[in-house]
Amino acid sequence: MKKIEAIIKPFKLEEVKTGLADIGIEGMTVTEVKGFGRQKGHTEIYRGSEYTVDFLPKIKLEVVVSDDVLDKAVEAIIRTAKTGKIGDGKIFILPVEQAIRIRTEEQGDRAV
Amino acid sequence: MKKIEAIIKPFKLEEVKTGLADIGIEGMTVTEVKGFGRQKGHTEIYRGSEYTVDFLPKIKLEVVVSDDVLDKAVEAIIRTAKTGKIGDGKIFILPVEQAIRIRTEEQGDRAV
Amino acid sequence: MKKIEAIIKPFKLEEVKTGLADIGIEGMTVTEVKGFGRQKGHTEIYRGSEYTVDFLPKIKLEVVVSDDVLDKAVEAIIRTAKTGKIGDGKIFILPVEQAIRIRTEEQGDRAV
Amino acid sequence: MFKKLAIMAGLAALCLSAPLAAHAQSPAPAAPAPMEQRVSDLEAIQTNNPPSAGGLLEKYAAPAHNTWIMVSSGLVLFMTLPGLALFYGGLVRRKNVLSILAQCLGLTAVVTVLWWAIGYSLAFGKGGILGGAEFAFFKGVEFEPNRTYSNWVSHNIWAIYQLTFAIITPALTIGAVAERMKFSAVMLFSVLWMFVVYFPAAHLFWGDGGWFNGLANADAKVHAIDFAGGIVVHITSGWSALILCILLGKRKDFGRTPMPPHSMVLCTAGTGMLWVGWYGFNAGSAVAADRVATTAFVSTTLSAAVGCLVWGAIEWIQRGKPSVLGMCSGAVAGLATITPASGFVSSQSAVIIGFCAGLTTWFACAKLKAMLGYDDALDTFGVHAIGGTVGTILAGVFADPHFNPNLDNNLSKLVGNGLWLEQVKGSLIMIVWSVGASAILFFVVKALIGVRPTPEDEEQGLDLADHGEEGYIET
Amino acid sequence: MFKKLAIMAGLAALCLSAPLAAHAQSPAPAAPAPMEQRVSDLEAIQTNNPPSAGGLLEKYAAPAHNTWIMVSSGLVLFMTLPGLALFYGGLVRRKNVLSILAQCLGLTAVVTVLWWAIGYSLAFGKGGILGGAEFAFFKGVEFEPNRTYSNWVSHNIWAIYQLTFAIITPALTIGAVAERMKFSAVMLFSVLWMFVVYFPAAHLFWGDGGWFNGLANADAKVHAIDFAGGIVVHITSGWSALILCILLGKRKDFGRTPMPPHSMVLCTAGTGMLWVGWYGFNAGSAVAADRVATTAFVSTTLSAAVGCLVWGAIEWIQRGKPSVLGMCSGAVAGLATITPASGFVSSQSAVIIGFCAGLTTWFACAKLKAMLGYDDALDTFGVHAIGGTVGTILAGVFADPHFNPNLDNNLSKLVGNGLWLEQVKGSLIMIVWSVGASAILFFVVKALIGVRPTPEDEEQGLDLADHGEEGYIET
Amino acid sequence: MFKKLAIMAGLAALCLSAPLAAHAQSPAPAAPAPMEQRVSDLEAIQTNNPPSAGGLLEKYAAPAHNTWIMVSSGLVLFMTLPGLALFYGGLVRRKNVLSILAQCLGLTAVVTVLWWAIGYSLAFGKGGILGGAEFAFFKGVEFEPNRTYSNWVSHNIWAIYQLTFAIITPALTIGAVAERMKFSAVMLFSVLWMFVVYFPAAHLFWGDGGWFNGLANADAKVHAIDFAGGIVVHITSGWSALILCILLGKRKDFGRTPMPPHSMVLCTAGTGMLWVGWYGFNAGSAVAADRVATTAFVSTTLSAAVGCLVWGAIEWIQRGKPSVLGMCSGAVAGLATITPASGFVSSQSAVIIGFCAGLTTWFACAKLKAMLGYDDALDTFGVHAIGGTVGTILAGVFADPHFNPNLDNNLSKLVGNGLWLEQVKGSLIMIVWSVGASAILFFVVKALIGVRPTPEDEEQGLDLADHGEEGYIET
Ligand SMILES: Nc1ncnc2c1ncn2[C@@H]1O[C@H](COP(=O)(O)OP(=O)(O)O)[C@@H](O)[C@H]1O
Ligand SMILES: Nc1ncnc2c1ncn2[C@@H]1O[C@H](COP(=O)(O)OP(=O)(O)O)[C@@H](O)[C@H]1O
Ligand SMILES: Nc1ncnc2c1ncn2[C@@H]1O[C@H](COP(=O)(O)OP(=O)(O)O)[C@@H](O)[C@H]1O
Repeated sequence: MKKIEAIIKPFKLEEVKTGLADIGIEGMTVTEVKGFGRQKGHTEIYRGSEYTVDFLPKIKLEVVVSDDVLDKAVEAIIRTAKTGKIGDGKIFILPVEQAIRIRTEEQGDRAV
Repeated sequence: MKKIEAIIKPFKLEEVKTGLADIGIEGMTVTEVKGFGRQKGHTEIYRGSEYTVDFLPKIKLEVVVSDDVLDKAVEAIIRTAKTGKIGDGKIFILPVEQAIRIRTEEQGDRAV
Repeated sequence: MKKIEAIIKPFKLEEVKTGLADIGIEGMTVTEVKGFGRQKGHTEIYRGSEYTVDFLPKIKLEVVVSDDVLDKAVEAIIRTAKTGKIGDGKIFILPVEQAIRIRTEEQGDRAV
Repeated sequence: MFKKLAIMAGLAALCLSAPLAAHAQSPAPAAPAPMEQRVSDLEAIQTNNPPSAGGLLEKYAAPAHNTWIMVSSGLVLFMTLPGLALFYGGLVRRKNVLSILAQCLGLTAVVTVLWWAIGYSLAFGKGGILGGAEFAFFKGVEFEPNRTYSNWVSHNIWAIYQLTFAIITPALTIGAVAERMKFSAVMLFSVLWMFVVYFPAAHLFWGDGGWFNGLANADAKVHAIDFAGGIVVHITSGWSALILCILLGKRKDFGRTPMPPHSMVLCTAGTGMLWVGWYGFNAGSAVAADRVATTAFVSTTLSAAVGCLVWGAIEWIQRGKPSVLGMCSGAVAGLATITPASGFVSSQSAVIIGFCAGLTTWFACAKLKAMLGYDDALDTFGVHAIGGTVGTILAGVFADPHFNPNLDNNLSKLVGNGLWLEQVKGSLIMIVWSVGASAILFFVVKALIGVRPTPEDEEQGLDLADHGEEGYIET
Repeated sequence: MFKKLAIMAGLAALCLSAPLAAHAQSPAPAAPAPMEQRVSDLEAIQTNNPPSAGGLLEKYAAPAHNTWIMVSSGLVLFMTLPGLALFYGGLVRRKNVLSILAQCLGLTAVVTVLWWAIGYSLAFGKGGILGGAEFAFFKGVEFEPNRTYSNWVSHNIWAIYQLTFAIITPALTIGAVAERMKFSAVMLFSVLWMFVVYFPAAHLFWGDGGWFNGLANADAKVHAIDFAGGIVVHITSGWSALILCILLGKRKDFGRTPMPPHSMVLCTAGTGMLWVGWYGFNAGSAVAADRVATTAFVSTTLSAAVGCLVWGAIEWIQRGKPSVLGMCSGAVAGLATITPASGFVSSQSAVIIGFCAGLTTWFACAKLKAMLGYDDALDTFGVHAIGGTVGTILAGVFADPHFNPNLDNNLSKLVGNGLWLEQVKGSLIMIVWSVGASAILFFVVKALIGVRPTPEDEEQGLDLADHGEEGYIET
Repeated sequence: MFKKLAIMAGLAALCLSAPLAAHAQSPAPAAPAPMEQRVSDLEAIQTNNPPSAGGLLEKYAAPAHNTWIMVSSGLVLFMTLPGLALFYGGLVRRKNVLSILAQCLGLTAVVTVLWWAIGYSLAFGKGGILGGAEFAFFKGVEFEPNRTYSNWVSHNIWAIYQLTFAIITPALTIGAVAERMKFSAVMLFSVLWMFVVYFPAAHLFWGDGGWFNGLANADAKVHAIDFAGGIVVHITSGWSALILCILLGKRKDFGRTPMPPHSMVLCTAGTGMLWVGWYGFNAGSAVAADRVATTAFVSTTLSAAVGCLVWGAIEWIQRGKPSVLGMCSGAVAGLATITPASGFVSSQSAVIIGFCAGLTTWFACAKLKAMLGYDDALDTFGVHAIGGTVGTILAGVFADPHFNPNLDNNLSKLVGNGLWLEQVKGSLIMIVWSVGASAILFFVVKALIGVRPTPEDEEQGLDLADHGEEGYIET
């Protein structure tokens, strides 16, 4: 099993979710995060005091998948999240040793 | 060392925390996340416009533990987080290569 | 590649970010989290009802780095995040199997 | 009683559907009255005395007094919307904030319609316990003052002014049962409660011929005074709240899960609005912009300030820091407590009353509640029942004809003498009445439609369960 | 220093114990008018009749009426800031909340300056379609009443009172185009719109010699009545809003991305403020604290309450729960719909009008909009255009001289007769005018400076794009 | 002075504890005065002239004027709670929002009690620098007007009206030291400051016999005018704020960490409330609903609007977009700047004053502060000190007896002549006084209880440190 962590633009979430659902992925977890990268932020000025915002709102999507679905899932994310503009984000793949569904205590691929 | 990531129902947090503390776990980190899964969401209607919410509020609990505590910890989480109803959440176990306590720069099991 | 997850005090974020940027790290993702640990919380009282807060606001910083930068990055975080007081936080290092830049589909070290 | 009501309603409906004719001619100008009479009528406006019979002004309200009561009506409505809505709304958890707003808004709308249809008539028509149907559907409630209640304020704006009291009273009650009573149950309970508790209470203490209307009714059975609603508003709502929250039971996970206010910012903003609006409540209750109004304005200000200070000071002494919620609570307690006394007392007495307000309500909220263990979610009992009761009794102690000459009409023997005992009597009767009636109504509503949400709904929050909406959406 | 201060204070107290002299002598009294005239002038203040010529009071406004209009001016401004700003601000997405606030604030400021410079003069000077420049820069707009508009209210406070209407009207419009129109475009459009739509509309229906001013102008071309702005405010803004939002196109991703209100808490708080402020709008439109004012106060209350109930009830029946937004919308719809009728009708009629308000605006917002598919973001059309139009026509049906004797001046033949047809005519003319003019102005503004933000700006939110600020900062 | 105060307090306490007897008889009706006198007294109410001696109305306040001052008192309190509380509260960081609310609420309560006990008497009793103890504990401050201050407004509501000014003045100051001064220190400092700065200032410029009361005191040492508090409120608070924030030092990490407003939504809502409330502040300062009141109402509106526009326009030109904070600041600056002039000037002058307001306060906040480097957290100095000073001087330039006939009493020679110089003198004296006294008090408070929280507390936020609460709880 692998965990896919995708950092994407917030307004792409719906599309990515649908894209993943289309290939049969039924579970995921999202977090509102702030990203720092090449995409430049903006400056706000409050009565003459500057306030530079270089952490931009992003969505972190976490999906744990069995190894055989991994590639399809990554591809689905790339396809749906890409705008081609700087700041589109990253996908990281991490190893997962075990997954357990709390309700049923099922383990492994059956739990995700 | 392993990292346990547990996605649980928000109102179970107190119980899970106590459950973990009871077995001697003294540190953990929680994040408010939104989960998509089998548990179905709800529809809100604002003056006739529907707004379907299928990301439900969840808590992600992260605990890094030494290998020998792992099973007890997982078991404690399952015990305290389970309601038996759909949406109880998942536990994922990921390998951790190193842990460092920033304050003391202690490393490994002593840092968690 | 490794993922560094650092749990730090919120007001240290600017410094840590600068510290990482200084050693050439150009991307990172931060999340507002709540931490439970040795640092003790506080008690609020609302008209006689106590409300104990033992989850304290923390920042989780995630940086995926190539293996060769890892040590410098960890060191930079420790240096900038340390206050020497309890609650300074932890650094965890996790293996990453793959990284992909969504925009360009670049993979591996070139993606981070 | 319900049969009588039904008949009344039927009759009124008939009147309503009859052609709205016959009333379109302006009053034919009579021969002008003698100069002396005309001037003294004009003076009577300034001194808030009744006009002479037969003069031009007899059919008129006075703009100055009308303005004050229009303003006061606006202020008291402002107390409920958005004042109380934000005060209470800030005190609940995030997932229930809309349920509070919905209840405040829903009660405003429902009580308005009830009041127009029959409530005003039952409260301010003529009778002992209740008025008759004479004013159903605001029949005859028009521009000309109803001089039973006011020398110079239009009957219709007086009716609306009183409406705003009728609105806020059940809205206060919902604080005790917040976060765990279904919207439908709150609405049904409140509608019944208006008939069984509020309309009688308003009539008994303020109505034409009301049995406990010590100020205006020489033949009152209890010679109680209640300037702006210590009994009629705060005792009825506060004591009903107590029994309701006991019968309803505690919130799910009460005691196990912390339930702190989700936004002390909203709560404090609401406190400010309540304070400002309360001037309409108390100073408006003079039903004129006269000496009694300014007296009430002063005493209201002082009691609120002292209540706020006292509560804050107790916390500071007791645990090293004054909380914002404590100061807000003290201010509101000071306001509730001075209410029955506000137009009767000196500024010095107001300070003393504010002091007692802070002390007693702090004790009720921070100690008594914990000791007894009921779950009065937002402390309606602790603040309003205790404040209202203490204030009602203190009104009997401190009422002073120098500040309100009306006390000399029927109460000259009691003032400074046994008046406080009448106050105790009046309070006790309405406490028993409110508690008893609310208990019965609770079971009626429970039997009819149920009162509590399912545990899942309570868990998820009433905003989604009862209204299908969320208070805040982050995206 | 303290000692010195004390001594000084003491000395000063001694030195200055002389009387503070008579600092209140006013314009030298002319030969006093006969007693009869003086007394009847004083009575005229109470009855809101004009003063006699040549009396002392002819040059004066009356404090009682002035107070009410000062209060009302404050209330109507309060409707825009913060009332409408919060109501609308809560309904948009988080990233656009400041753009709403900025537009409300910016319009307040810009319209104020326009009004002072020339707008008041164009609206309330003498003429058929527009007034002249006689009051430009508030020349001559001072303390003495302009008795064309009011017996006893100062000309200058009347001008400010009307300013608050001129402010809120374009502010209502922005609801339809929220989240996708540039700040600069909103400002430019509104400035032009004031000249092309609002000033004429205000003049036509309310101005001295206005062609459609049925109440005051015996020679009116259309004998329409509009008590507090059903046509002048709600029809002009609401129908302009419709055409604007159609021409502007839908919000980016409309239909694909959900766009729920980011804070129903702000929205509900704003609703409460709108309701309270609306008393200044409607009851203030009597331009006196007289019988018409209290009539309007009553009808406003009832229509709001009934509108709220009806909308809530429909939702309850239709999908099992009443939403807070539904109840808020119903209340605002009740308020908008009663506006043109408020000072003309009985309480019973107000209830019927409130009922129609809830029904029709619910249908427009929840059904019609979906059927036709335009993106009226915050339902300015659904609530204000529909409410205003329905209310204008119903005002013609229910207007009753018993509640407003002014109807007997020029309209006695039409009242209860063909008045509703005049109302239809007046409405139609202004609907066509508003839609046509707004369409043209839209293209003008588009050509000059463009109307829509870039898709990136719209994506990021107008708060950052147009103002470089964020509504909420979490740190 | 403290000794004297103590004696006064003792005496007053004696009075207070004495039986509340002797004053309970209603005024015995004297033989009616001649008709001419009675009618001219009634007219005097309408024209705001004093009543004749010995007439019936001599002992009465007039409902119309009383209503306006009751309303105005409510409005000015509304400015502080919740107006200023939200305006300032929105501008701080999330972790300090409650500390602002607590300080506003705490000051309201504390100043009220001080004012009642002795403050009103010191400010409005008779004397040169300070009044005496004649009104301690509101002794004799009752319904009958104090005709030194008002012809027709009750003494007690006048006292409460002035209280609301006494409340907001120290509350303005806290903006400069926000986020880094202990609650206890703010309270102690403010209490002392009231005695050393506010009570004298109010007395000097407005009090009976006040040395700088140019309007009412023919023998004034400086013939300054201050309509609604340019000097008394804005200069004292604003310049005290400057020295305080310098002595206190910068916020921890100032310059290194960004400290943007946590909620421009609250801030803007507060701005709207301040604007509306300011009508009570300025138009209420006529202490009557007379021509001066409506004049002030007009000029207040115009200056606010122009200030808002100017600030927004500068930002637009300078960096391509107008910020909401800029527009809010400009509006508040316009309000503060017109304050001393509001009841003295034409609408045209008000526009010019608003223009200067926007320009100068923008420069102070956006440029001067950065140049000099002090940390005036919420720009109390930049907006209130600068606005108040500029407005005070401009009041001297533009004051016009046509708009305020009282200028003809003692100042006819100075108006349009050297009056501006008197304004400069008055301002300078109070600037020096405020800065000096505040500096001393700062060190007194520092020595007694310390002024700054620990760095840890400052880091964690004052909400938790000083009040043990959080502004927002997400669960
Ligand atoms: N090394 C990294 N570790 C963790 N997150 C990263 C890293 N680099 C980028 N990110 C995340 O990806 C987001 C997009 O990166 P950015 O460099 O702005 O654009 P792009 O991915 O298109 O080159 C960032 O905002 C950040 O959240
Ligand atoms: N494959 C997955 N990867 C990451 N998170 C998941 C995955 N599947 C489920 N989750 C998380 O677990 C939560 C519960 O899952 P759900 O399917 O609703 O119920 P249950 O776990 O009881 O079957 C989801 O809301 C989501 O946050
Ligand atoms: N075992 C753990 N797993 C995950 N997070 C942890 C763990 N232990 C500590 N943390 C995080 O680190 C933070 C700091 O830990 P704490 O014990 O308070 O101080 P210190 O790290 O200085 O000893 C905690 O608030 C929590 O967020």
